[in-house]
Amino acid sequence: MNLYTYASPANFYVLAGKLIPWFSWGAGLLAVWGLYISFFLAPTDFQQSEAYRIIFIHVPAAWMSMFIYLVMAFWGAIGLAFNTRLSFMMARALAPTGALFTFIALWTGALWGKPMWGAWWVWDARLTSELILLFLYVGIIALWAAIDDVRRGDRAGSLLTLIGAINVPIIYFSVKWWNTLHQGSSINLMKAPSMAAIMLQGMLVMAIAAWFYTIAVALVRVRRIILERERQTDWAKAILENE
Amino acid sequence: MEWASWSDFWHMAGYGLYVWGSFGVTAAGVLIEVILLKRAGADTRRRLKRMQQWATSLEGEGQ
Amino acid sequence: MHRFLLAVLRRDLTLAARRRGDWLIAQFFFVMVASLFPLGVGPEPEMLARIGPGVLWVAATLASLLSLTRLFADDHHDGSLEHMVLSPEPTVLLVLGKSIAHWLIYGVPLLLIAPVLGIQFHLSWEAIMVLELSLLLGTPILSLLGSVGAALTLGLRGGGVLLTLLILPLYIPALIFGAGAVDGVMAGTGAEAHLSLLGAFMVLSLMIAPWIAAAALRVSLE
Amino acid sequence: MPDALLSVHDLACARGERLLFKGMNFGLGKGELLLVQGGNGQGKTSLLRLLTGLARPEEGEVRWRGESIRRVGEAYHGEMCYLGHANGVKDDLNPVENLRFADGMHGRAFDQTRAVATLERLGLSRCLDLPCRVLSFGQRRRVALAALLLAGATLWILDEPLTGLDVHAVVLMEGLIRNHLTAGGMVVATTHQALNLDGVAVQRLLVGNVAIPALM
Repeated sequence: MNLYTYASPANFYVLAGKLIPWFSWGAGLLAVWGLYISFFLAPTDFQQSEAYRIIFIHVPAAWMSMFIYLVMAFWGAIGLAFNTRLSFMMARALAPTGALFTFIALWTGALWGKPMWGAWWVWDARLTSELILLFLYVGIIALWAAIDDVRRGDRAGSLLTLIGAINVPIIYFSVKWWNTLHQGSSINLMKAPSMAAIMLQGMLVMAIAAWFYTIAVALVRVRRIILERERQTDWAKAILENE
Repeated sequence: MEWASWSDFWHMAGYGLYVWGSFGVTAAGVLIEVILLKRAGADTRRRLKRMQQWATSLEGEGQ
Repeated sequence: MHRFLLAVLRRDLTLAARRRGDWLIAQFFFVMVASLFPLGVGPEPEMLARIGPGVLWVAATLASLLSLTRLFADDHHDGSLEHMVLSPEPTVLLVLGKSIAHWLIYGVPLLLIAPVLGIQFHLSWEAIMVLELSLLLGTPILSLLGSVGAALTLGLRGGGVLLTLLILPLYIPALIFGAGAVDGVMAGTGAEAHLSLLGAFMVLSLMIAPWIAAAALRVSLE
Repeated sequence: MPDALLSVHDLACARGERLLFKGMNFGLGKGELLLVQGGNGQGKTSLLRLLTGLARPEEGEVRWRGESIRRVGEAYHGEMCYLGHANGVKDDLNPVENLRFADGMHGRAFDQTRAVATLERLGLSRCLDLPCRVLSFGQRRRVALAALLLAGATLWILDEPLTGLDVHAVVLMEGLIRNHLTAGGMVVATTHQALNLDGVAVQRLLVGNVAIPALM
């Protein structure tokens, strides 16, 4: 029994089935804990009053949106380099959740921006980069949807993810540069003068909850993808009959 | 404890719309994703099962 | 190696010369998109001069996308793409050659038309010079990154729209630095920083994009 | 098969999720012809694309001179010439120009007199200066065959080379294949039509599980 055992879809299917309940329950409990910190332990901010509580969603969602993209790029690169089927499936399983978190980050950013800056949307470097990240996610998902052949779709999607991953830092930098030129001083979202330890703790707990959720959802999705692709094999047929 | 009453809690010092709008949409997004995932999983399994039954019925006819 | 590159260039340029209508369409598209803006936002010279650089840059990216859908599609359709991929030279050189040919056919004419449109937008001579310089550095980026999208969407239904969706986000740095350079010179803050960043992005695209496009091409031909 | 230049080892090929064939093994040496047979959709074209290196096998590998074609890559392409369903002929160019660019792509010096002679030999003497757009399908196929002859490759991989050719051209093609084989060349071909190839070492390979009646 070693790591390679789980690289085979059949074994990973079983392993994922065992892991899903743990991650789901973990995500639920952590979310409850995180929400408790967000609403009952974290004090009112003297500048932003209660509106700042949005960061407990906004910041973890923004972290996740970028991190999931990087993980997708990682799996894509592994798949292209070593021709491992499972890594392509992981990349596919992660994309919709990444797009969801990107959308949440944008939505909460707008709802936070309105009371803080008096505008639903500002062309701030972070928000703009996040919007472009959403475009990248949509592009990748659309490319997968357009390609019927599984192998071609896997590789094409991974190549697009990779060139996007190289481009995202450049985009972020360029938008930031553009932003400072056009607005004089950029509005810094994270410049909360007194970031209390309890706030940081709340964001971390929420971020870990989001992690557990992402893993659980991705595992469910990857199990479905495995079953669909391996339906000709004996073990998949046996699973279908027994379920 | 920060809140004097439940209505205070929902009011969020006048920022209720923004705070609950954020948390609400997040919860809705997660919920929708989970429901869609459940449904897609069930659909896939049902479809694959039917395809399999069809394949075995064809084999039966062939013999 | 460079003989192969030259052969690809000569081939694509000859083919483009045989079908002048095709590449004129993209240039007319560029002119038309740019001309729609004054009609949409009004003819005030100050406003046009302010939005001019951005409009011309956006129009240039759209015009390049319009022509990119056919970068590999025609050769794929008649089978010559397979023959070229099966040549004894690396596919990277093929992609690089075709990107350079695309730039010569579609990018260079934009450089010639842009000053005329710049005058329409009441840009100063200085601004037009910088616009030219930024397009000179920036349009190769459009061809290079576009080749990745063209290779990925080769032979797909609705490939043209998909190509736009995939590639436009990647163009954003070029758009920002390019239009920013002209803005900078108009605002009196200088264009050097923008132009050097644009140049750096061009060099980076030149080093990375052909490799990814070549890999994408092999995937799409499988 | 000790002297097999082209060899295939435990090759498996899938289209979509359907496995077309697996565990395929064969070798082909100098002067040998391999006829790939099988019904529609059984993977003849897929096999040919695997042999060219355009497609990637599900399992196993294709070797040229004992080395995987993935590794030798471009060196292999220099000794191989592929003619697929599409001719690879540009409609906007005339036959001579087509051959010139084909030579350029393969890094060969273009020999105008030889190209013209080849085209004339293939019965295209009257359309040398016409754009290929106005040529018939069979004539365009002949232009593609001229490119194949000029390529001077050891291994020809031909997918339905006789499609669209008239009786004379088929006879001509048979002669070309025979000459190529006696000169030490190798051919892998699929065809639905009968080929008259007396005195040639023919290997037959049936792809897929559906047996079809012998074609010749």
